[in-house]
Amino acid sequence: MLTLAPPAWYLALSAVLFAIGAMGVLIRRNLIVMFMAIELMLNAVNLAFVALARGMGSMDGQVIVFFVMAVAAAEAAVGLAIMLQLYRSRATINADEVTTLRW
Amino acid sequence: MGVEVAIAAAKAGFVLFLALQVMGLGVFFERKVSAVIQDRIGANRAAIFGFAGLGLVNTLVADPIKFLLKEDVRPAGADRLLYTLAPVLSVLPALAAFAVMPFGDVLELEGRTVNLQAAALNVGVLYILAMASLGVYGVVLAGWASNNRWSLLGGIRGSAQMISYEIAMGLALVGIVLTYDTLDLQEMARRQGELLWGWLPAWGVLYQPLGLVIFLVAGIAESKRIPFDLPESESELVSGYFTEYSGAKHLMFMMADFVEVVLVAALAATFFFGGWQVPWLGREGFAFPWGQQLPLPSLAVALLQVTAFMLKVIVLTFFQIVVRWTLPRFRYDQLMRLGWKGLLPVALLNVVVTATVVLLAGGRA
Amino acid sequence: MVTPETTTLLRWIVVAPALGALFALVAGRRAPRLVAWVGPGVLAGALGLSIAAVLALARQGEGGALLDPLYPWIEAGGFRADATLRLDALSAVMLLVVTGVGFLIHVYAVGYMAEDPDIARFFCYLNLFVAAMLILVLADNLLLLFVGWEGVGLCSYLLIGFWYTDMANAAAGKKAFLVNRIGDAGFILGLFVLAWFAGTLDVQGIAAQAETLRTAQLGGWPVPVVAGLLLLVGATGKSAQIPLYVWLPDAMAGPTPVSALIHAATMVTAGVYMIARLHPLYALAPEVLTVVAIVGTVTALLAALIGTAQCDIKRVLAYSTVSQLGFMFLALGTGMPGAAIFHVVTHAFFKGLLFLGAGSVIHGLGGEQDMRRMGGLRRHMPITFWTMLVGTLAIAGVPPLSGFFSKDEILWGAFTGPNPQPLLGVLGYVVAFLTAFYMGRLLLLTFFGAPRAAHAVAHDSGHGHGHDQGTPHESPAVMTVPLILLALASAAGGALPVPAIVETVTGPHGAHAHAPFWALVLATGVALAGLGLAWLCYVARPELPERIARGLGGLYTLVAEKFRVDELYDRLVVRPVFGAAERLATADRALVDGAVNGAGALVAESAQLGRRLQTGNVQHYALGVLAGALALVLWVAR
Amino acid sequence: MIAPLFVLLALLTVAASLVVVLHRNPVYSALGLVTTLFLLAVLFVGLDAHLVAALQIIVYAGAIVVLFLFVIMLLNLQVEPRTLAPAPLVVTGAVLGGALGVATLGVLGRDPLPLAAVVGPGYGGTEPLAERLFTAYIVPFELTSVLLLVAIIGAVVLGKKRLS
Repeated sequence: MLTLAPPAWYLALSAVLFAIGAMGVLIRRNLIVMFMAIELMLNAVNLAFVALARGMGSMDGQVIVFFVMAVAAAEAAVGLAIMLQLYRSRATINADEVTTLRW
Repeated sequence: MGVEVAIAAAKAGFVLFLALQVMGLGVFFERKVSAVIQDRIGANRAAIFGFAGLGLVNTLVADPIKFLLKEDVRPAGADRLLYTLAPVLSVLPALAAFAVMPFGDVLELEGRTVNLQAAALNVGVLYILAMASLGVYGVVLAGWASNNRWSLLGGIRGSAQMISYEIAMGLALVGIVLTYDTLDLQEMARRQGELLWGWLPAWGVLYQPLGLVIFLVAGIAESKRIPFDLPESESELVSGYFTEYSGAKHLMFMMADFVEVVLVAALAATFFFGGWQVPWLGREGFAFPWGQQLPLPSLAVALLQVTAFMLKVIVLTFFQIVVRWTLPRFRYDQLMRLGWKGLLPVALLNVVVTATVVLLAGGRA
Repeated sequence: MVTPETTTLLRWIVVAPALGALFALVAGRRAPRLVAWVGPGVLAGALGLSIAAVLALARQGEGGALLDPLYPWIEAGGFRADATLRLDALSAVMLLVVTGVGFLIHVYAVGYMAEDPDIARFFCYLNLFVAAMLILVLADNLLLLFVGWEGVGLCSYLLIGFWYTDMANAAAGKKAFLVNRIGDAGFILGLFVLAWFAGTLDVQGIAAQAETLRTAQLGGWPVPVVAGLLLLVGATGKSAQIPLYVWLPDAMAGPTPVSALIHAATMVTAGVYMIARLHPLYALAPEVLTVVAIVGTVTALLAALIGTAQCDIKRVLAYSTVSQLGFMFLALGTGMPGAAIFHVVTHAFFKGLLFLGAGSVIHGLGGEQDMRRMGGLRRHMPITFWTMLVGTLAIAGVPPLSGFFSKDEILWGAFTGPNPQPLLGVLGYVVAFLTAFYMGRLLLLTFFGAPRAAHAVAHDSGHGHGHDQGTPHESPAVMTVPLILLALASAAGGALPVPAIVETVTGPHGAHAHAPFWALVLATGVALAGLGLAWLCYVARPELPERIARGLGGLYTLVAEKFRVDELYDRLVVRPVFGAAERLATADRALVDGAVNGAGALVAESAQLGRRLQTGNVQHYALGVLAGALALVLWVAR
Repeated sequence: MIAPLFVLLALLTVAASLVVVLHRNPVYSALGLVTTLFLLAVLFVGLDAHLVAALQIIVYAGAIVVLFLFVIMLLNLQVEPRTLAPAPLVVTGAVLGGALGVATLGVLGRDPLPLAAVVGPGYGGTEPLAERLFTAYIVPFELTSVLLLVAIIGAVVLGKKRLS
């Protein structure tokens, strides 16, 4: 039915969301917020997949979205567990205070 | 066009009416049933004209008025926006879930065929699950926005609990979905009208007794009621996530509580007890297994079905209230153990067994 | 030639002891007593299966064979080696010896090792050895034979060092393994040569390629000579011939049943078996056969000489084994594999018997091995004495015991065989005389004369024989019954028509014509003379050996010190190798390590520059990713 | 022809995503994320992806963001005194991010996109998705289960009070 808009517009929205997510990763200090920005980027990509799937009349894009969700769930579980541990040992989740992993 | 909008609005209104009425009935049950269980009279001052039975009306009307007239206190340091938003987010998803609830088959009226379901959605089961999963936000945000440590603890408990039991609930529904091979609730209700061996209505409870048990347990846990009311257990957390709430906002939390009870009852009825099905009642009227026919007009059929659905919902609501006043509260670790080590494996087993049987019985592979 | 019959029987002969080993490995710690039943039990099973297989073979008539193809093993280009078991007359003889003698020795070991806490490990190794030996014997091609060859070598190593807490035992095991490695290197090279020129390692295939091989050349040498010599190196390692015999005497560090089974009856005959099996190849190179004969004779003489001056009862038997193996090589070298295998069989009987008897003596004395502290045991251990007497007479070659026939076959063959070596034959008679002498010495020192053991018995110097008693005692029935059975075999084994059977496989036919009567008399006379000299020296005039030793002076010391071969090897091989290794190690540290470390240091130094990029702040990295993504998009947009 | 509804939804989505990135309070960031996800689900419905829309809400809104909120509340994060990273990073990040967005939009404008005006009945439902998932994508699907198992184990180990 495609009542709202042609896929290209969805893709444009997707690009904007992705850019916002990418900026979010860079400009924030808080690791959890950075993490959320990453989720935002993933979702922007999901939108592109769904829009292109609709445009091509194929289900494959939606299948990929399914996988992205599974990966995002796994990532969130492990990532948040890491942040809990980080907070327990360092009492901070600011990116610029966790820089021992170098050299 | 106008007629269709009117019909749609009427259906939506009817569903809401149904949900809220049964909810009110639930409040009354809560008072009276608890009294009976605890061997006391209960709400005996609410009689109207000396007739205690009218206390029902009294309760239904007096309680909301009382809440609405109370002062709406907002604690210092509370987050202004979220403090207000939380009760709305609590009650809204529960009410929204009723949109896909079928309350009758079809009504043929002046040449129109009206599907007795507010919104026909081919992924109705998933919609229900989605709404159920959104319900958690009200709890979490209320707990956080109150700026009160008991509330916060309640919110944390609530979020963990609801996520945990959502899994078992979803898996219990997978069994029933496999059995009836559809995600559409209306279709599922129709399938349950088929007859086994020519006389037994093929209700879900016959195929999925284990699924019913898991669904009811998980559903009660989802609605955060005793014995799963850890997020609001008064002996530990005062009132948990809504400790700080008063007035109309408190009323909304109470409403959400009872709407969820009715929702669980309605879902259990739809999935496991044939929904609006009356045994042997088809669109044309009764067709008894012993051969007798009793034709009925479409309107009568629809009325019978709606009544049957309401009766089932009321009975299941009543059942939940009996449970609530019968069982003691779990400890938090027991709650988690039951969810993850009890219900989840059993639900998984149920899914595997169901899938195997469906496959072997020549269901679509 | 009869077409070989295909069967699935043979694999079970190999599998049975392997299962026993597996059982001992898995359940041994928990059920050691069960292992003592299972260990010999699987051997009984293998023996039964072997008899069934041999009967099946016998039904085929002369030249028949059983084949058990397990699976295709290696197929690389034109080369092909299958895991196939083959039973013909030659392997049938070996099969019966391995399973039969092996079974008796297993039974004996139940008694001998009864009080060892590690009995499960022992039977695990022992069963594994038998399985490997059976692979060796039944292998259809040389590559599979090599699997068994290495398997028995491994088990030999494990069993020599069985009581590994004693450093000397562990060192002996290591020595055996290393010396065998040298031989194995030759063997592998021989296999390469054969695989290259014959295109197959199949025994039948090699025989069929005889014409091709005869004319083939490798570096100016005929291929049969090269291959034969390389394989001979392998055989000298496994069968303890000069120059690689030095490991066998040390191998006596293992438990006595091991010495009997591996280092007397079966494994050490693998080299003999291999050369006999490849006789068609060796027949193409008479010069190699001559080398084989010379090696055998010199080994036999040398070992016999050393044997006359040893005091450890097992060591005497060990040198005796080396010496008898020399006889077998002499037989091979004179082109008489039938005689060689015949001696393998009789030797398995009487040397197994002698070792088990010696073990019984050691057991009875609570671990004593020095003959100078024995004596007079005849009355205390009658069964052991009588059975060992049979064994001694058999090895000395006194008619009508088995050794007489097989040895006679060899000695006479040295003069009349297809590749006659009269000079070596004369030396053979000298060795026969020496054999009779040192065996007589062993028997007399142990069982006759005055008991010199009383004081030695009290304190147990042995390997966990906890039951030291005041007087020497006869061993239990589980040990003596195998002795009796082996004694019967040693006595009557000479009647077996082994040469005739074997020559149906190896050829040449009819080479085992019996010696004339005067030769028999001569042989008997030599044997009796040896025994008589022993009687003179150790019973009639006990002071005589002292005088002879003093009279010989340095020569005697040289013999008693085993011609200082170990020291010679140490000087010639071990130390130069160590010295070269030291120098190479220095070079390695300076050059190779220097280069490696230098490269590492270079990288580390240059990385000092790059590491400033690594701030540890994840956002800086994310910035890099973003820049990369942007670059990609711009490249697409180009 | 672009429905005004799409414009409205798109603007709301961008606004919500900006809340995620810019709000000083992590809880509001999380709520912004939920809103974004919810609006995306609505957009998915507009693209005939009903199942994906439902999953989006169940998995993302119902589980993943709740996890975020759960952790934020567990750590009791409040309004941050220093929200933004050091200025140079913020400037570079904003410039590069913006450039990425602009560049992507530029690329999008160049080529005509495929447009299947009509899709078959049942498109976006459970059946066609399941059919692809359990045939062409069966191996990634199974691997995903392994991935999730590993993630569960990792999260459980990391979630323990003490790491030894």
